[in-house]
Amino acid sequence: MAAHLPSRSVYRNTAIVLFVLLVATMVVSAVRLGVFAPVVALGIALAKAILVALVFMHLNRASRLARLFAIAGLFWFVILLALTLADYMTRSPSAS
Amino acid sequence: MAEAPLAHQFDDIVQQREAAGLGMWTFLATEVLFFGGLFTAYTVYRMSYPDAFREACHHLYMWLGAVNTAVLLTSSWTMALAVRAIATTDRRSGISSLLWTAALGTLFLLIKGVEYYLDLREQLVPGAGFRTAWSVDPSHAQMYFVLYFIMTGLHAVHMLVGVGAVLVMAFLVWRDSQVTRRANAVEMTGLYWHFVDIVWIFLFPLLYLVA
Amino acid sequence: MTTAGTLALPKPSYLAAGWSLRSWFLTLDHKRIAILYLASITAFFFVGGAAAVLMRLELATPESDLVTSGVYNRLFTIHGTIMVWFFLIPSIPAVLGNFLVPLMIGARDLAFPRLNLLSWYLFMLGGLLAVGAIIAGGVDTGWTFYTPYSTTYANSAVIPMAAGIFISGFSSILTGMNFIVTVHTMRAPGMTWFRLPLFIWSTYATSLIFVLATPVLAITLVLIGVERVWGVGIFDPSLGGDPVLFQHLFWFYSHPAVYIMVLPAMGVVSEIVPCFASNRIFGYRFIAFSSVAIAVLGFLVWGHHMFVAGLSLHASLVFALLSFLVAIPSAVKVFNWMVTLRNGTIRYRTPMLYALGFIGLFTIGGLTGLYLASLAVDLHVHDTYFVIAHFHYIMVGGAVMAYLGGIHFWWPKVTGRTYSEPWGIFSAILLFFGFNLTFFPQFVLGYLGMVRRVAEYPPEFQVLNVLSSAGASILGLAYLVPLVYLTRSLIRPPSVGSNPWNATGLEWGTPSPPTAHNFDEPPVVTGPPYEYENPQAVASQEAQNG
Amino acid sequence: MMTADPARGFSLWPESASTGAPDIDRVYIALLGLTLFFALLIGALALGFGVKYRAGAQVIRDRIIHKTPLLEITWILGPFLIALAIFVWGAVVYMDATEPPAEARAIYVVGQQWMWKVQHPGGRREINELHVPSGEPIKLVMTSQDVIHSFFVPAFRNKRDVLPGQYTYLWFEATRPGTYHLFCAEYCGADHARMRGRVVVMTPADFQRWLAADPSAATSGESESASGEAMPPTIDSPAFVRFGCDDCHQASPTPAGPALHGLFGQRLPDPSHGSATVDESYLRQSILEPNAVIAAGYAAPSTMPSYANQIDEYQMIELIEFIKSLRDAPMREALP
Repeated sequence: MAAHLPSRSVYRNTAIVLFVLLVATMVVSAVRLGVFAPVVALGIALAKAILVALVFMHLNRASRLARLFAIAGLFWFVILLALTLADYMTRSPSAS
Repeated sequence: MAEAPLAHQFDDIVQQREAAGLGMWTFLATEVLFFGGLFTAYTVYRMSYPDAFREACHHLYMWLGAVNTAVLLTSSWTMALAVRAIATTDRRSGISSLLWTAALGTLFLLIKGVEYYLDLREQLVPGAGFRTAWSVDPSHAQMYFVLYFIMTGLHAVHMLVGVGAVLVMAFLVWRDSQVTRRANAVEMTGLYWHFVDIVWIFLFPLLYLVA
Repeated sequence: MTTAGTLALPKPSYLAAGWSLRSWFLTLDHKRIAILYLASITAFFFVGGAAAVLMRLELATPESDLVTSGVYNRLFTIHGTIMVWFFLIPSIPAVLGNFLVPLMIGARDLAFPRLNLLSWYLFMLGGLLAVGAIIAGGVDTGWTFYTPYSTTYANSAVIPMAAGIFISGFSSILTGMNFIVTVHTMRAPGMTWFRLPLFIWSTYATSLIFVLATPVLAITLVLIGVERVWGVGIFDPSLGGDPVLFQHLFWFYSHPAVYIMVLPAMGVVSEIVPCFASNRIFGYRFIAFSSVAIAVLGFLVWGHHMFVAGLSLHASLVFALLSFLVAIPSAVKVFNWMVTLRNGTIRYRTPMLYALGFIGLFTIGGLTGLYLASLAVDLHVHDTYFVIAHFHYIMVGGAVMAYLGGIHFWWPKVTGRTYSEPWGIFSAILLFFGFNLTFFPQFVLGYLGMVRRVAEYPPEFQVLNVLSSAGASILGLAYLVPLVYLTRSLIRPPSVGSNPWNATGLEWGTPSPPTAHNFDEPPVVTGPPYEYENPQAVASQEAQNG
Repeated sequence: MMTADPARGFSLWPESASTGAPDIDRVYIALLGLTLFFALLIGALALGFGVKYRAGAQVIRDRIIHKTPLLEITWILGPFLIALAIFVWGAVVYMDATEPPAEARAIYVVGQQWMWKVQHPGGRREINELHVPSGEPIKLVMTSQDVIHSFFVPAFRNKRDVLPGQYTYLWFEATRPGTYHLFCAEYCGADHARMRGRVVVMTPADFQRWLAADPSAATSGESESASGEAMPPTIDSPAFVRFGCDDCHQASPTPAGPALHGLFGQRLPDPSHGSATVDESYLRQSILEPNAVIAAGYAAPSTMPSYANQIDEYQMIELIEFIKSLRDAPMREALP
């Protein structure tokens, strides 16, 4: 079992990248990006989450099934969000 | 290498471990949708009241949020080290990593508590005493804080459960003569811990970096 | 289906393995937990049923004379919440699913027996809270908890009821997790996905909905609770909230929840029909995939509950189109069941009558769903008795018929006893008749414009309401009869052989009732399911089977 | 407070009294036919196979497996095409039934537990009754003071939820004078069942007389007016002065706010949403949340304060009606 696990340095490097991304998101938030600000902030958050999932949660070497369920959770959340917003984004400001 | 005792319903240890892993991932999918409902509500109201959210966000202590993010990221790192140590029969390092993880989790909760206290002092807690000095509709600013408290509050509840689980794991590893018998349980606890970390990774920019 | 190593040794059955309270209430045996669920949901069924009886009595006249409006509002809330969350949703999955999933796939138990027991305790805790809410004055929001009524205006025990449903939701989630993991990891050697009984496919699809939809209901109920207790706005527009958002979140769960009820029912029917037609099921793969298709599509259609609620035009069009698509996998199933009858040797036993009743009533229920999905007609029939009739055809005519069919089908396996066949046939026919008399007039009432959730109505609707109430009394009787003869069958000692129906499937290879660990050795599966030996098939043609 | 239901006898088909009702009936009848067809088909299959292949019957039972998925394709493709056709038809009828014509007469409806309050543009109010002329499109501008209600007139085959905090619209054109049921279709609390009323459809001439009758004299139902053809009532708005709207929204040379005359019905370019049509919802939102939509050419944030929590639904209706009355006429300098 131990042989399947990444070495300590992989974890350390991942942690360092995570910290760099944290600093990056702080720096970016200080810059005025307008409508792109949330996109960038969420993009960085997504990168962090993927790193944690792949390395710390061993999703990169998990069974296909585990990956499938990890993605299923995300996919169904996207269904919830997308179809709800399909309503809100198409409500014109003057009509309901 | 010693393994957890085989439960009667399983044929072998591989099947048992596979079942536990899949069960945990299914549970995490459930958790995604649990928080997903909140993220959806957040998105809808942020789109409806962008100015109020921006103004309300200014009242949060961004630095406390950032420090807390760093604390949680570090705890995920120590958790990953704990899983690795216990899988490689390194009991001493495993226990200390688990304790570090629990300590960092507790630190997170303490900082969060301080932040809640500061919010309370500045009349940012929704309800009758909510501050009135807003350039936007106060009910819209209040919506931000309602979501802020529910989202961070539910996350904090998850953290409490996580700290408890990590401490239990540390105790079991300490007590058990064969440390690898707990490897699978520690790994599952780790999955949960990292998931709670990921939730915060999204909460931080959504709540603290709106401005 | 060929099995090896299932010859029963003289071991005690799971029922004989102890009679102490402890042996039941701390059992980890999936079969005993199924019995615990059976007893508890039967009790809840009669609570919800009693409320329905009072409602139908009240509706026999246009005035609110038997009960006041306030009481009536509590009655339909009791009926809805108890029937949906404490009877229908756990009915087939938690009773038949718990009993059959390990047996059908050749496992000794579910993957997580302790979680399984915990599920039942959570279910009971939730149920007791719900009953407590009823005793503490009742809830008058309807089972849908629409805001801002439920959060700001209702003066009733909303919080205990919401808490009860929240807790029982975790019971659903744990059950779903357990089934998913069990089906994935614990199938017997040779039990490939396409050798699984179709009941397993539909239970698996149901479990996906349990796991992915229930948490959204849970968080929505939390938000209701927070808004009510804390007095802050989340859905109340006077405090900046949006009541339509509540409806989105609520129906994201509650529409798929309809498929939680009807998918397992389809699974039961897919077992009964080939058995009593002595014929292999037609279009196995299409039926299997249609279960998954219904589970997935079911998540994309919730907006059809909101066409007149303020949903934008674009969203309405999208949701309407997607809603129509659900009709396709449903039609696939119905036609495949029909063709399974062809060239069979059909025995009209009690389970088969329930299954045929299901097919007929589900067809009507499904087709009337098209009226509601078509945007135009929904403008008129939304929130009328047309909707009531439609979903009762699905949930009562569909899910409850199949549940009773399944109970009758597996009763010999579960208890080792047989019931009186004439009484079984009588009550199945009575149920079909009573059901149609109750609910068919409601389609007409709905199109005439009678709205739902009213204790009073204009006098010209009385004739149809009296018909419906008369039907309800027959329906009530048809539920009591099986309760009596099934209970009576328990008095005699077990007497049934392992396979009284000559059915295929691993569960029929175990003794009736099965032993505690189901199989002494894991069975080995070597062929596809539903390999029925048709006793009257022409031998020369059988050779062409290939 | 409940108005007596219009008396009706037993019937199996609802009466029809709007231009849109036959369209919806047609879709319904088509669906009935479809239901009948499939129910008979399934019934015939079940009965046919059920009798022919019953145990004991001496028939040839062929066990050849059909290898081609032709049958499956038939009953996947068939229902799909039928579903698609009904979807398109239903959607077209729905869009007609929910999109009010531009020239429709606006009448305001405020739902509250447990009554319908109606306000006509001329100021005439009624409770649990709605008088409308036949042969003219009517647009109901609806909101609720408390919970969600739903305005449902079966004879018009149309309903719409009435939500607190926003306007929703229901439009119809009544065809036949008469009295029709009005129901609340969305459960709204204790007396939801009694939130019933009636819609009185009158000939245009009768309606004009009814409208002109003295509102205070008319308690319910029609009251005869001898004054003949009524003039459209003059609209003035005390609320427009009380809330200080006139301080900024005047046709003066240097207005602090946009002039309002001719505003209603215009299509304004709006940077954040593309464009927005000024209708009742737009005016309502602009009064309650001045910053929600800023038309192109105006500075954001607006200097106008929010009137949320100061203005009730009836004052809102008054303001909107006043703004709508300022068609092209220059604004009067002195308001009463």
